[in-house]
Amino acid sequence: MDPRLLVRQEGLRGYFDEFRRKVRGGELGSIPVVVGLIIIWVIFTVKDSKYFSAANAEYISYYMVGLGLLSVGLVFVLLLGEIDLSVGSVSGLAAALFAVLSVNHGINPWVAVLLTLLAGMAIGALQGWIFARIGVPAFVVTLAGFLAWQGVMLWLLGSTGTINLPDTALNHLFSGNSFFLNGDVAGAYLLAGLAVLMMAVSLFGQQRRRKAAGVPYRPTSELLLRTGMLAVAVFLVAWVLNRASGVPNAMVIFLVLLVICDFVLRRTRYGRQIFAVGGNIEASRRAGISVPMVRTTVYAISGTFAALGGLAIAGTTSAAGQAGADPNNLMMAIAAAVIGGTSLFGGRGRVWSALLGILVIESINSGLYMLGLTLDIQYMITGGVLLAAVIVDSLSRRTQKSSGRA
Amino acid sequence: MDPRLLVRQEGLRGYFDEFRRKVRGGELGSIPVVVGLIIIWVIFTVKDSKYFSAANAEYISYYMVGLGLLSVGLVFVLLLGEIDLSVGSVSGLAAALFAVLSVNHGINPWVAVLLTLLAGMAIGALQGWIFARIGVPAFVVTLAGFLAWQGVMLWLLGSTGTINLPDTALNHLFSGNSFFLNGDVAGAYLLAGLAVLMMAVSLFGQQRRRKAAGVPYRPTSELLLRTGMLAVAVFLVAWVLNRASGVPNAMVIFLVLLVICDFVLRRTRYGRQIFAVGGNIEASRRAGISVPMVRTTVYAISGTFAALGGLAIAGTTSAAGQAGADPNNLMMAIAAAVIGGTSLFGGRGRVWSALLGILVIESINSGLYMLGLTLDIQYMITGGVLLAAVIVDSLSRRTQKSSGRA
Amino acid sequence: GKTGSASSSSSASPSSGGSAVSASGSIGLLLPENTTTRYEQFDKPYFEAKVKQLAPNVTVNYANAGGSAQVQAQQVQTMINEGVKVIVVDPQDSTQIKASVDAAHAKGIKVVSYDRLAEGPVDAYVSFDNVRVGQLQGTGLIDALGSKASPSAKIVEIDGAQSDPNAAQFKSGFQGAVKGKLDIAYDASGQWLPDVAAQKATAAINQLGAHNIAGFYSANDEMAAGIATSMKNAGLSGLPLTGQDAQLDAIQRIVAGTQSFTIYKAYKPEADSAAQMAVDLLTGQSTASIANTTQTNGSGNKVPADLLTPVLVNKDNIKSTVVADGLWTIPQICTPTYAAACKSAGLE
Amino acid sequence: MRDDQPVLALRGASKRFGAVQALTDVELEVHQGEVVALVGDNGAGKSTVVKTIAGVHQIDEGDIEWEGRPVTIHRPQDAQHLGIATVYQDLALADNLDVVANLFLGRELVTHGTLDEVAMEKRAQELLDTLSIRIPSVRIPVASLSGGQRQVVAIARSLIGDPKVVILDEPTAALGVEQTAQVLDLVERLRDRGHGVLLISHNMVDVRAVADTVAVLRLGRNNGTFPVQETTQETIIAAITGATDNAVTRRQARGSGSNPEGL
Amino acid sequence: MRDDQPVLALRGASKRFGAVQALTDVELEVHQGEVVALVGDNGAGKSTVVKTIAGVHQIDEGDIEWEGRPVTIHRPQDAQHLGIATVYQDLALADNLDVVANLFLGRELVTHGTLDEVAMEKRAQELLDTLSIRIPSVRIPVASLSGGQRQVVAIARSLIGDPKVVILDEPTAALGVEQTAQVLDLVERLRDRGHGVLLISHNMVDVRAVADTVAVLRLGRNNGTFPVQETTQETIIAAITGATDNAVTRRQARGSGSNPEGL
Ligand SMILES: Nc1ncnc2c1ncn2[C@@H]1O[C@H](COP(=O)(O)OP(=O)(O)OP(=O)(O)O)[C@@H](O)[C@H]1O
Ligand SMILES: Nc1ncnc2c1ncn2[C@@H]1O[C@H](COP(=O)(O)OP(=O)(O)OP(=O)(O)O)[C@@H](O)[C@H]1O
Ligand SMILES: [Mg+2]
Ligand SMILES: [Mg+2]
Repeated sequence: MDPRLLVRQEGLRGYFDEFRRKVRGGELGSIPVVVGLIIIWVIFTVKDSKYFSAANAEYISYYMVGLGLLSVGLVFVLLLGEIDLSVGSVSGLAAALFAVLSVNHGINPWVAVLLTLLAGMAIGALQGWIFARIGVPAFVVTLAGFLAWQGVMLWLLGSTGTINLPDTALNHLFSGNSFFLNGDVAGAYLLAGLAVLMMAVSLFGQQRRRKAAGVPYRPTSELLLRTGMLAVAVFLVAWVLNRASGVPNAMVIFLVLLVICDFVLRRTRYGRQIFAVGGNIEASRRAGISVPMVRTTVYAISGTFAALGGLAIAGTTSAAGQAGADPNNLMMAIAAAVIGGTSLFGGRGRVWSALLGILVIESINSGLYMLGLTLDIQYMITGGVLLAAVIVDSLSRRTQKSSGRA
Repeated sequence: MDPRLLVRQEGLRGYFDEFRRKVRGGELGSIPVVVGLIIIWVIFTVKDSKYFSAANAEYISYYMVGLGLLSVGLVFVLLLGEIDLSVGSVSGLAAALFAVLSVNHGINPWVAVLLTLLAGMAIGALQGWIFARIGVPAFVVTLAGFLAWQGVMLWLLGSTGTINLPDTALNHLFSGNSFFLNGDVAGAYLLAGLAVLMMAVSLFGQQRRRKAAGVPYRPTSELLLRTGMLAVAVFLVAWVLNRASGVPNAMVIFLVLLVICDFVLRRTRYGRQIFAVGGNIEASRRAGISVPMVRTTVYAISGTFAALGGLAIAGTTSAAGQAGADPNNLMMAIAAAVIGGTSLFGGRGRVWSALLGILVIESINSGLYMLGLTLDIQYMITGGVLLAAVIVDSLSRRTQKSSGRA
Repeated sequence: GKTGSASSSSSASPSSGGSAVSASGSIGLLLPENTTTRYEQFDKPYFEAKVKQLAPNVTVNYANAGGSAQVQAQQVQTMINEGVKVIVVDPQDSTQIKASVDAAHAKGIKVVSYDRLAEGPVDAYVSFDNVRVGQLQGTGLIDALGSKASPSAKIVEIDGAQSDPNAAQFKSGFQGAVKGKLDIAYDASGQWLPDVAAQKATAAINQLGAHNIAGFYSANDEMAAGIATSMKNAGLSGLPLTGQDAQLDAIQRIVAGTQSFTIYKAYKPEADSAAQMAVDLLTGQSTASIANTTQTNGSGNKVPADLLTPVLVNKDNIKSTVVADGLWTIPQICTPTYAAACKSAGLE
Repeated sequence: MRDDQPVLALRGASKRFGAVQALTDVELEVHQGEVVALVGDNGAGKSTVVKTIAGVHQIDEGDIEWEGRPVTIHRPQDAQHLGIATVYQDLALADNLDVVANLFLGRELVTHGTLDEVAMEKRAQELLDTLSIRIPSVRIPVASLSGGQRQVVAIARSLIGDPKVVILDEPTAALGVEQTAQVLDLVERLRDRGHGVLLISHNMVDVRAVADTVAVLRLGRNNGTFPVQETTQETIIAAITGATDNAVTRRQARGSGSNPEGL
Repeated sequence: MRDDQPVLALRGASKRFGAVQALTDVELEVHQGEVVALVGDNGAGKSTVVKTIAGVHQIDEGDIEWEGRPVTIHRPQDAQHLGIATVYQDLALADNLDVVANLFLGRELVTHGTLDEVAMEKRAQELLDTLSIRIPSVRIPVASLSGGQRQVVAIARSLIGDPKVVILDEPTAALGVEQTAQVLDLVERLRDRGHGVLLISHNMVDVRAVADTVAVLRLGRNNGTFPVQETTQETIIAAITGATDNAVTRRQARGSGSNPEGL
């Protein structure tokens, strides 16, 4: 053990000491965003008491899904240090494609979903391939996609205009009146219990293995604290959502995908390769990683999530229309990932940032819609809050940098 | 002299040999874009013979100015390896501000122009400062600006909506019926002659100084060739524009600004600092360059050009309205800079890329508009051509990389 | 008990049989976009004022979707959560709004479709007839062309955004009116954007040749600003140019002679009518007093409707229409630049 | 010099970068159980040779032979699959990843499809201990390591997997005296185990200590191959600098006059 | 040791990076006309000392004294203005700029507000010639230079302007034998002209050749300061490694047994 390393003391005590040292050194992690979120909630509640209601919590947890899914795909791309400007257009195209397939051509809705997701994946892979193999900057490829896929969408919808979607299959799951276990109270608590269990199994299992191998491990007190905090949070959310109609199925799908993506990024070879390429392309190449493969697949993932997000957005209106490819969706999805803490410069971030960021954005949106402000004020506030959220984050990261940890 | 260096032979012969070697090695410079431009012209001329007319040349040279000005500002930002997403919104805001100041408040139009440009500069500087000093990623700051300035614009125009601009002062210069020397044939040739003269003086002056100092210099034959090629190009353009109404004053303003910016970037300390920061921030910092100063001022420049571009765009409609902050303008301005050859990764590029890129984009636009295609086809073609233009460029750069020159 | 709080709040409403003046509750007003001035400038304040006059205790919750159907859906949901009793919605996308209308209907909330006819179980509808607007533009253009109107007279048509269903209605109204009477030689979408419209107009001029063009169709005033500039640059200022919305800048151009006319859809009667319908529905009364006709919407529902007639405004009737209605005042129109033209047009 | 077939050989390799002819007709052989030192002036082309063999650049002309048959090495993977491990002069580590992740990059240990972080951490700790480097924690990002620490991480990287030929481009440049000694020990251990080693170094003392053969490169061309045992340091330096009268000899001449050795 | 005031001194400097205490109470003095060698194991904190003095990092505790009075150095500019020129171990050149532009970065020659490219190119050529490095052309981007070429560019950079103290962090690590000799000559010239030089190196031969004083750093703390003339190499190495029994001595012991010096 290096004598210069300031080691954490044993036990809960040491955990708090380290926490205090980290806060002073600016290693705040998600704390500024969470604090920001609470401030946003307080302000809107003061403005309109209806804001702090179970109904609004449900509203947020439902409407965050569409953009949130786009954002998850973008986290993968951002981890590479790249950008995907086409996600908004791809999501619009996916909704249109699905509608044309399932409504106009009468294909089985699940098959249509599958075809749509495959189309999203193919689009992403194509863009990724042009970027990775031909070397066109990703910004340009996806900017071209931004325009071209929008064109394809308009062409697809050309003769019919907006198409209403039936309330079946995935559309039902993504619609606003589909809840986990039909909104039974047990459903929400079941999900919460599952989350806590997974966390506990993962943490304690890891501790056991590390102990056995004789490498440093986290003390049991810390693990209990972490599990406990998660438990409080998820059961609170479950309780609130139960006071409204339960847990929207859309949210369940979103959370399950988040867990899977988190696993892929942190615990598999492929995830490690994504981080490596995002950190240093030349080093990755020399380490034998196929950089073009990683790039192509990451764009395919982004395209798939864009398609899924498009279906979720279409679910909120039960229709696929020409306005589906809203460029604001793109901006907001990127903003969510960044607010949540994923670096734009690659190699640093987590999929959970998509959740955290989209929570911030939807919390602002729902408040603004509720207050019925005119659009000019609304734009200014969204812009301002976005900025404030990131200023806090950047300031904390600056302190961090000056103490050598960035 | 290093024996490994393949030196160019003396005389014109050597020049051509080197040129051939460069083409084979993929160091094509602007050639792919120019070839692409010619292909675009040929295709549209085949589709509609009116495309290849003096009137259309005049059309392109006039309508390219607004977006071109946005693009020039963006080149500065791209040279830093950053992005400015707010230019579209700032340009809309600038037009609105100018209209409110000069029409609603009756302020002298030149004073109003000055105030508008100052406002653009201040906005840019504010964004740059937040980025440079607080450390918020530029992407996020300008994304916030993208939203917020649009809000301010709506609020400014709130009570009156669209405002008609009088045909005076800068608005006259930016309007479609204002020509250099009132469209006199001599005007165009005067400008062409001036350009050739400047080029010749600069090239031969440099040769003389280098000769005197005993460092390597370009042979006279090469200088003559370069000057000659420029002369052919500019006199041809002058002749074509004279067949229509002459050289639009908007274009003259654009070209003069391009020359100034090129000078600043290539021949001054400040320009060198921009390239250095774009190449390696830490090296610049250690060399005593104030990185935050460079960043803040570059964003101020971008803001100023956005404001000027906004006035130019308003000039094309003689009105400032709420649709001024079109997000497509942003996308097109970035695309122009990149198509023209400015790297998105910083440290590599020229302001002339704004001219070249916007020429490509307006050539496509004018053709598509002339054919009166529907929006879906239009989107698909613009996206496709954008992609094709950059694929060629990237492919040439790849050959280059494999021979070690990228 | 999962169907929760929202339904309980809505089931209470229709008890207050008394005078409208004492009614309480809230009405949601949802407008679609903000690139044209009308919504936040006129419709919203007129509507709020009328509601205040009819029922002082009723509050109006407002939301503007900024041109996004998806945002509008979220806004409807917010209104439902807030417990409004009537929703007045100008749908950004009249098909896509159906799910929101269904959701509101399921909670017992009444829906008034404003300006554009929404799909779904809508309770009342007030609007100007979009097809009629296009027809008026067509006949107005033919009138403005006068003796030059002929089946070979070449017209440049710049439509609204392809993604906006209204644009298609204007277009079909216009094309129906001029069919066989004029030659539409160039037809493209200006995307509701003036700079795009200006460029397309210039492209059309280059394509057709300036001398071969008889007139220009612009779907609205915003784009007419750009087209007028392109016409001026090509020396075609004298040719007819259409518009719609009676924007201030368009009125000024009409005064100056660079635009022939605009279509004025008086916002106040429309907003008043909608407010009356909303208050009626809020208090459980029938809308029959105002809704004198019915319209069938895209999903087959027969909706009681009040269809208002648009007015064509040209140099001759500015005073009796937009000025008389208080939409614009003479000092607003006759700025120093337009003083001389105003004088000759008889506006002082 | 051994008489068996070289495991790795370069035949008439040439490489051009733009207008610079970096390598011209370079020949090089590495046998099993042999340490070949590649020396030369700055910019002589040594690192270019290394990158050529490792698949970072491709040669314009000439061949690479592996165990007697010509091979094409397009990408770094190709070299790795042959059994060539390389430590580059420009280290190329992923700064955002921690020491363990960098060590195992591209060769992660996996159980049931999941990264086996525990096993990797344990093995990393052991590897670094044998190179006697002090790194505060194997879980800190490589960005925060000192120059020497980074170099040791890169060297340790090349020992994971079981390469047949190890190429070390100035491995001890940033290392302290003790770490340098460890790396030289390591090179000897590799040789004794029958690996081929290509070592690039400017330090003649180190080269003479471990190398069997010295290949000199000068301005991108071969400038002689010498068996270490039978060659004086002066001969090698003359081959490197291209002259017997050079800054080194002048300095030594002056040194022995004005500034006598020792105390 | 001279009795005049040190031109640069570090008093009780401490620096922490996150959970790593990189420097603890470090003392250091550099006098005019003196070459101080700062040596120590990898990760001992040498580069951190350099960056602290040069304004890249700030110290947490302690003082920097310049000509006797305490100064604060927040930014690299501050150090430059005092007259400190630094060659960093991680070179930090702008890869996209050519050699000339990098040499003069931040100190461009200007006539009439315009960059005087001709004068800069001439001067650059001269400077590089004195360091006897071969660079194909001073107009190629630094990205395409070899490791040693880059290092020489960085060293040449520090000589532009007229610094009072020159700090060199492992300047000869990547250099060939001839270039190393040139740099050592340069260090002696600097000393003779009355500049103070702080030289960091792992090469004991070089250190003993040019340094007047050797300061040893171990695990972020001072571990002795020795006048070169009166100290044996073994003493210094023992101070660096913290033990007289280390890999170096073991290797030497073995070496003298199995692998006798010389031919
Ligand atoms: N990517 C590149 N592009 C252009 N030129 C290059 C490139 N890489 C190397 N060169 C040139 O090739 C020559 C040889 O470089 P190389 O890096 O192989 O030298 P080296 O022998 O390793 O030197 P050092 O001892 O300084 O590391 C140099 O003149 C260098 O300028
Ligand atoms: N930016 C940083 N963030 C965190 N830790 C750092 C940072 N820079 C250096 N360190 C730590 O500080 C210690 C000293 O590093 P430093 O670079 O000063 O060593 P050094 O003496 O120069 O070593 P070398 O001889 O290998 O160059 C190391 O343990 C390193 O891990
Ligand atoms: Mg090298
Ligand atoms: Mg160091």
